[in-house]
Amino acid sequence: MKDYALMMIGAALVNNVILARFLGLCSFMGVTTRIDAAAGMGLATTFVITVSSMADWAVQHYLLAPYGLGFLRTVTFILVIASAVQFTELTVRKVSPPLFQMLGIYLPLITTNCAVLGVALLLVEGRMNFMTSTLFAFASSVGYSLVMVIFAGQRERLAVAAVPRLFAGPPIGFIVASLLAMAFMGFSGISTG
Amino acid sequence: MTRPVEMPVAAPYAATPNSVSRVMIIVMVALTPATLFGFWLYGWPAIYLWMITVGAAAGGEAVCLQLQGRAVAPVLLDGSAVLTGWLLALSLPPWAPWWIGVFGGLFATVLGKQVFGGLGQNLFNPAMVARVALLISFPVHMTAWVAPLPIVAAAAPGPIAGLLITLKGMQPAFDTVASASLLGFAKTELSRGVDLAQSLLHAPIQGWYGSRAGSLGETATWLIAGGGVAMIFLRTITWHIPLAMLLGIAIPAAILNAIDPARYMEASTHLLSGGAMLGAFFIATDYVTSPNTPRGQLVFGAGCGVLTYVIRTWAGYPEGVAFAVLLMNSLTPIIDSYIRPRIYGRNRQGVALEPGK
Amino acid sequence: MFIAVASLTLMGIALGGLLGLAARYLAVEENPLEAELQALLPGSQCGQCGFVGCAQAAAALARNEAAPTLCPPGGRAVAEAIAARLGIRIDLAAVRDDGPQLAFVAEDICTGCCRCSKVCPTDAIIGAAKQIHNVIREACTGCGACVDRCPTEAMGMVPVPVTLPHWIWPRPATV
Amino acid sequence: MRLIERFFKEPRWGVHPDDHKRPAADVPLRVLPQPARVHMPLQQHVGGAARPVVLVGQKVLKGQLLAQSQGNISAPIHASVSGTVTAIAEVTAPHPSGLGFAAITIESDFADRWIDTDPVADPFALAPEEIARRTAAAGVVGLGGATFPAAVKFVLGRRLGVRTLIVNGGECEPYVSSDDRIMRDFPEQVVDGARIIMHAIGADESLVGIEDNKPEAIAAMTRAAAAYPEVKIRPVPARYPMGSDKQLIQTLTGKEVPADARAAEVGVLVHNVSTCAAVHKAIRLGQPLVERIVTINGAAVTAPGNIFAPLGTLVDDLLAFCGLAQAPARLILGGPMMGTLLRHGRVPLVKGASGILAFDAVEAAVPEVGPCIRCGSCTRACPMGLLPLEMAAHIRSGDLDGAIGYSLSDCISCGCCAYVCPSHIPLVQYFSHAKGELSARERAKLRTEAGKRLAEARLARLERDAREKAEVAARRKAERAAAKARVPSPQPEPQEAST
Repeated sequence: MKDYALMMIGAALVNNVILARFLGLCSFMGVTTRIDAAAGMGLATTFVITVSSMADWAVQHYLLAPYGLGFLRTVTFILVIASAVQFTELTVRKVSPPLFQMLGIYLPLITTNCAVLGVALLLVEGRMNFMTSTLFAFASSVGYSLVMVIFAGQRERLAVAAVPRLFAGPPIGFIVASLLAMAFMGFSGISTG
Repeated sequence: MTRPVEMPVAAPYAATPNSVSRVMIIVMVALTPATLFGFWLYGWPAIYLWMITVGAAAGGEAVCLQLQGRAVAPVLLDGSAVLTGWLLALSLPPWAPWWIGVFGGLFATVLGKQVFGGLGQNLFNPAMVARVALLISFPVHMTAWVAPLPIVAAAAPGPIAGLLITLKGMQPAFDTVASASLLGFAKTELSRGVDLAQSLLHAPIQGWYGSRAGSLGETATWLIAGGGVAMIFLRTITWHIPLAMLLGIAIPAAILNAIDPARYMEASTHLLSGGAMLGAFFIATDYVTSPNTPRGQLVFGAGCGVLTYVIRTWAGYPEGVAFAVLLMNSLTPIIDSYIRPRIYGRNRQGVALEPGK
Repeated sequence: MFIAVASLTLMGIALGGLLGLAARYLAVEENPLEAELQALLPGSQCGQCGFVGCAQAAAALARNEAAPTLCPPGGRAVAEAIAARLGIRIDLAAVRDDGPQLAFVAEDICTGCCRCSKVCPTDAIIGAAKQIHNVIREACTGCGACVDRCPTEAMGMVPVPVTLPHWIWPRPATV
Repeated sequence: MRLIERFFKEPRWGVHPDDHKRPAADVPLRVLPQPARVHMPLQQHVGGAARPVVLVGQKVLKGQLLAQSQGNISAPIHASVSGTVTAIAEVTAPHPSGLGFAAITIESDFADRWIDTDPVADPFALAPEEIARRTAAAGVVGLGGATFPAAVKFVLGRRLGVRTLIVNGGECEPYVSSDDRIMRDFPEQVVDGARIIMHAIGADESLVGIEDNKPEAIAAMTRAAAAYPEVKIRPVPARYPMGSDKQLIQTLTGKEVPADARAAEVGVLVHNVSTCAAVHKAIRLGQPLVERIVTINGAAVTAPGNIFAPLGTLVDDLLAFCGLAQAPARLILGGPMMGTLLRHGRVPLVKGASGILAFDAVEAAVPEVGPCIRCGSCTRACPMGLLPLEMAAHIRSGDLDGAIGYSLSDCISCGCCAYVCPSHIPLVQYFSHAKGELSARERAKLRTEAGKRLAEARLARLERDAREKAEVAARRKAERAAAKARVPSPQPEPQEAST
């Protein structure tokens, strides 16, 4: 139990997908202009990561590994992810048209969000069992959502701040992201301790 | 200065005597006793480091303003850059080499503040940004503490020797005074498997009045707290953040200490060591990076406290105030956007009240 | 090799089938984007955007074939509203906005030719043939369609005069 | 002890500026000598401007109707001196823009002859509707500064069954003491006016809220109200903006007026003490509202104090009467917190003007504006519980909708936020600017809609014309064909006339 908790904290905070592994940066910069859009993106991505990593685990263990099809891993994973994204897109469009509007192009682009494939590949590398890998994927995506929401809040404030022209827009965004990553380093050591 | 009549000025045509520089001056005055005590305790190297850090912070601000083509003097005179450098200096090891102060001071005002557009625009506390950057980049120098060696003591370095320490690093003559802060010591011992009951027996000496190894600002705990309380009474800050933060440290500490005293230190030790007091009264209360509403401030303070405790207890770093403050700084916009005051005639959700009630 | 091809094919078919089902059950009607856009446009059909009327302009906007800044009489406010609806960012500095305008007739040059009143989309210009024309301020949308039609250059545009109840505090100079 | 009290007992909203009310408030009331000329603006109230009923050159008596009200919410204007109407033209309005508005100019004959009045000996025998009618005819509007026609509120209060009349003697604006003076000098008029209003709206009690920095007024009012237990004098803490309706209602009754609702909907109605006195004069003496007490104050004034002056008097004349020690660095109509900046003194005294302040350079100094440090002083001071710093930040970056999200519409422009701001940011100006922009946007929208309707009407018309033309052409063609078919019959075509 304690191991699961530590593993999840590690995946969510210490080795945060965005701040420590630098995955999913395009959505991190793209969909964080408003808190609600970032939260929606976080939810959608959480869903996609969790579902696709479960499916990917099954594909890896029952198809790729037994038949020695390791070379097909990326292709099949992308196939699974793309389907999960399509499904999410249909759902979001049905359930929340305004959110669909806000996410815009970034919703179908979850397919190419490297965080999704990255987590799936990390799972394969980690050789985890089904339970652990699902929890790991879920915790990673919660960490992703958390950082997305935090960063969106900060960007909302930056939008009304008098940032010098030289730094306005993405530059100050990346500076903030780096300072945020520095702050998250405070958690380092928790999962090992 | 009156403005030309052509552009109408809106009411009110009266203004409070309060001003930004008055606020900054009050904070500096509140910091002075603790700083002087630190100077006395750690001698000349501490004085030099303080001057270097404050100078670097102010210099960094001046250069940035110059580059942006803004007037330098009026902005520097508001005192915010000096205060940032001062707070940073209080959180550094007092005998740290000069470049720590320079790097930190510049980092604080340039990357912590001016790139955001200057005073009021930054998202993170500049002093803590610099401290965390230093801690991550130079862990050895940032955790090299010295035992207190009052300036009047015979063994203490004089003005010249002190200058050498600041410029060239620790001199062999003073190797004996190298020490560890209590939190760092306990953490190291715990990681070696020595429990607190054992390790605290030969821990670094803790003077009740603050005579112990640590940064300038962590030793004079009571003077810091006194300055903070004075600021509360002068209404420069409100009580919400300091109280919430101290409780946020004390409550989990007391609970876990009661469960396993061999592993978890007492609440009072937590409160009186490290940057807890400095953080609660002077750093977390920074207007710019903390929430605006009393309820938001309670959440913010409690968050700072709990995170400080969590990082101190379970994470890799012995001291967590700076990290905790930065983490809560990052949550401030979200706290502010969800915790708002109730508007007259509306409920908390912003919906108009029913006339019947 | 066979297994690889077969498994990929099977996966593709299975997932495609699932998505097909999902698309059926989660179908939504298309957004009435065009109608919404048309509601945002001034609706005076002045034609300054290059389209025949506002409906055509809205259709072009919905198909992403026109810029949100296409409407001169709408000015900055309309451009902003359209951009917000389409979820795109625009450079507002590029939009010329001299504030609301009104047409006026220089009475000493007007020949009473009636050409302006024929093109006015809101019938805001009155005057019979050979009589000096006049603009009804309340009805004029400031589209400027009449200005080019006047053979004697008697038509012009002026900013709506500021009156006491319509005066707005200037935004304070920023520091 | 006082420190502790200050710490815990202060209300949670508002500010406490230096009140500067004395010595002006303690100087006995003076009466302005007849001015040579007055300008009576047609719009001295909320609502529609009055319509002139006199002609240039006409002789008028004091109290004679000059312009009648137009529309449901409006008020008539009466002559404040006897004399001759010399012009109906634009004069500078008491407004920061310095724009003009229409006014009727009367050259005084210095006779001060009143028109025949219609006094009522026992107002309580009159029907409430009759009191409202007489109050409306006398042109009484809210004299605290809101200038809402008083009679409209009577009718509204009666319809909504208001039980409590709140008489506003808060007068929290610094420098201004005209309400204080009216309570000290004419407390019977105020109390009688309040009782008449209670009768007009059917209220059972009236609470007179007076800030506790006016002990003389409290004493005078208590004496005057001693015989009437239904009129209760309630001292309230001196704190700006206690004189704001919503805050006074909350302090006196504990009730909160819901957003977007009127005070009458929670069973209370607020009238200013000066309004009460004006109602007393309108009913008991039959005199329309043509004079008021106005405070002349500020360091540039030699002899500050309260002046009883005819409406329409130029501010310059009032200042000349009190004497100017120097050219004022700033002229304000009203108080310093919410008053109106005047560009010069050639502006007429209007019904809602409680004070005229002539500031010297020291008082008028505007501190340098700095960046917002998010200290939250404004949030703590805001009596409405708003977040002025967030609203201003959004307005500054051009995001008006963001400011609306912070409930800009609830702002009462009291000025507390801008007063306490340590960076001296002109917050109220940001909000006024945004409110103006938003109402301009609203007007533009209405205009666009009207334009759309007109365009549709035109299209319909063109279509109809085209259709009719086509029909006529078709008929003609048919007829011609028919005519061609039976060439020999030269019959006239009767349908022609009907088209």
